[in-house]
Amino acid sequence: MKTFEIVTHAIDPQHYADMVLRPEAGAVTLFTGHVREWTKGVRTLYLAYEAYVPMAEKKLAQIGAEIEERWPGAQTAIAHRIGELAISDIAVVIAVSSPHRKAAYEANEYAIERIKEIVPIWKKEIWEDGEEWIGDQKKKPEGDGV
Amino acid sequence: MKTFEIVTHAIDPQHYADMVLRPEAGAVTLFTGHVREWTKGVRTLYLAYEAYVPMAEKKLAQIGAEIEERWPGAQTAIAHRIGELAISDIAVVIAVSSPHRKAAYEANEYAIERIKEIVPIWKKEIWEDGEEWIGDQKKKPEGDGV
Amino acid sequence: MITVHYFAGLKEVTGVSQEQANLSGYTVQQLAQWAAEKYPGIDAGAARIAVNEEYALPEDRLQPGDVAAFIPPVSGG
Amino acid sequence: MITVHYFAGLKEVTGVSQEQANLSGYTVQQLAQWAAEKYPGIDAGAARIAVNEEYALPEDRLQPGDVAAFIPPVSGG
Repeated sequence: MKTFEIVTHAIDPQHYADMVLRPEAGAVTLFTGHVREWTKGVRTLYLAYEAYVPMAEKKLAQIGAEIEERWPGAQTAIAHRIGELAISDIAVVIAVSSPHRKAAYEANEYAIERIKEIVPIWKKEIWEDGEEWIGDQKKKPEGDGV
Repeated sequence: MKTFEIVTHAIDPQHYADMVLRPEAGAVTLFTGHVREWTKGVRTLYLAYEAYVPMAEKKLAQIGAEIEERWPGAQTAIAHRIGELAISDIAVVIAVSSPHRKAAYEANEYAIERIKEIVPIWKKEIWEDGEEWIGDQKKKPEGDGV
Repeated sequence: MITVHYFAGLKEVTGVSQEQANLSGYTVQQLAQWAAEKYPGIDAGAARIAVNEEYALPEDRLQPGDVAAFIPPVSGG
Repeated sequence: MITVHYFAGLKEVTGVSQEQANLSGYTVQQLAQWAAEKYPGIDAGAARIAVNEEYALPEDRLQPGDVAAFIPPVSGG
């Protein structure tokens, strides 16, 4: 598997944690974003994700390079799943290892923020009474996304 | 297994992530603290951890309760391993789930800070030329722990 | 010829996920205008345009064989 | 009788991980003084004292059957 990838199958988060582990790493942070059943009182049945796959993988790798530059010694692995996802399925996994914990937390949170800014992946929410492509999460009220 | 526990065997972090997952959780953060080979130019051969087990488990549970109070909706599971640990072994795992990601990151970092303050666990570092019980990490220069 | 990709909501408006068009020499801005005329329903202004899998500037010019893509506001994660 | 636990570096100084002592009625502060006299090498001042698995105050008083523990500065994680 690749360090930065778009996948169409269920994500095994431990695999990405293992990829970034090395003897000089004292801390590993692993973030998983899951399909949430309720958003603002509306019940989601499932989600469908689409990506511009080759560009998305390049942008994920770019985020990894940005992290290595900002937090020297930090190493990153990221995967995002596309296709139809059920409640609690993992949509995205971010693993960051670092000698010290502070960088591992900060860099991990940076990665998810950047994914929501620059990586060409789109989410469609399917509810009981309709569906909608979600976009421009930056314009939404704070706390709406995961 | 328990949600807050001291263990003497290898830690499977995924187990703790699974314990905190539920339909309303959009984000899960998983922190693992690993035995690091080099600290300030000194090579660690292995570590030995000791705990006051019943009190340590109570204090881990207390941290979980503090998190639930500070970040409503956040759920936590924590395990710390004791005994002899080799380089890269997991010493501690912290899993936090939350509807939204910000709380999951913040609460997870809070948990490791609190562990280093109040949980009766002690680390002995064994080097090529000696060994020492480590204590009072708060007094150390920043960046020394994981 | 230029390959043009459409994604997510844009794809549902255009009805195609990709097409070939004779747009060599167009700037990225002209590509956006071309699409807005061809597909009146699309909000080309809200989308960014990528050329060869990298975000492009309005004044960048398309070369034969380039792959362009309309990137509506992203919502991964 | 009171059970007293010693951990980590303190245990290496005392040579015992736990012992029974007739300390009922002592305050936590008096317990610390008792240990400092019995084991001159221990830095009882750097340790916190727990009673029945909860951090105790210097003025808390030991009851028969209580379990006390010297908690040197912790270093988990």
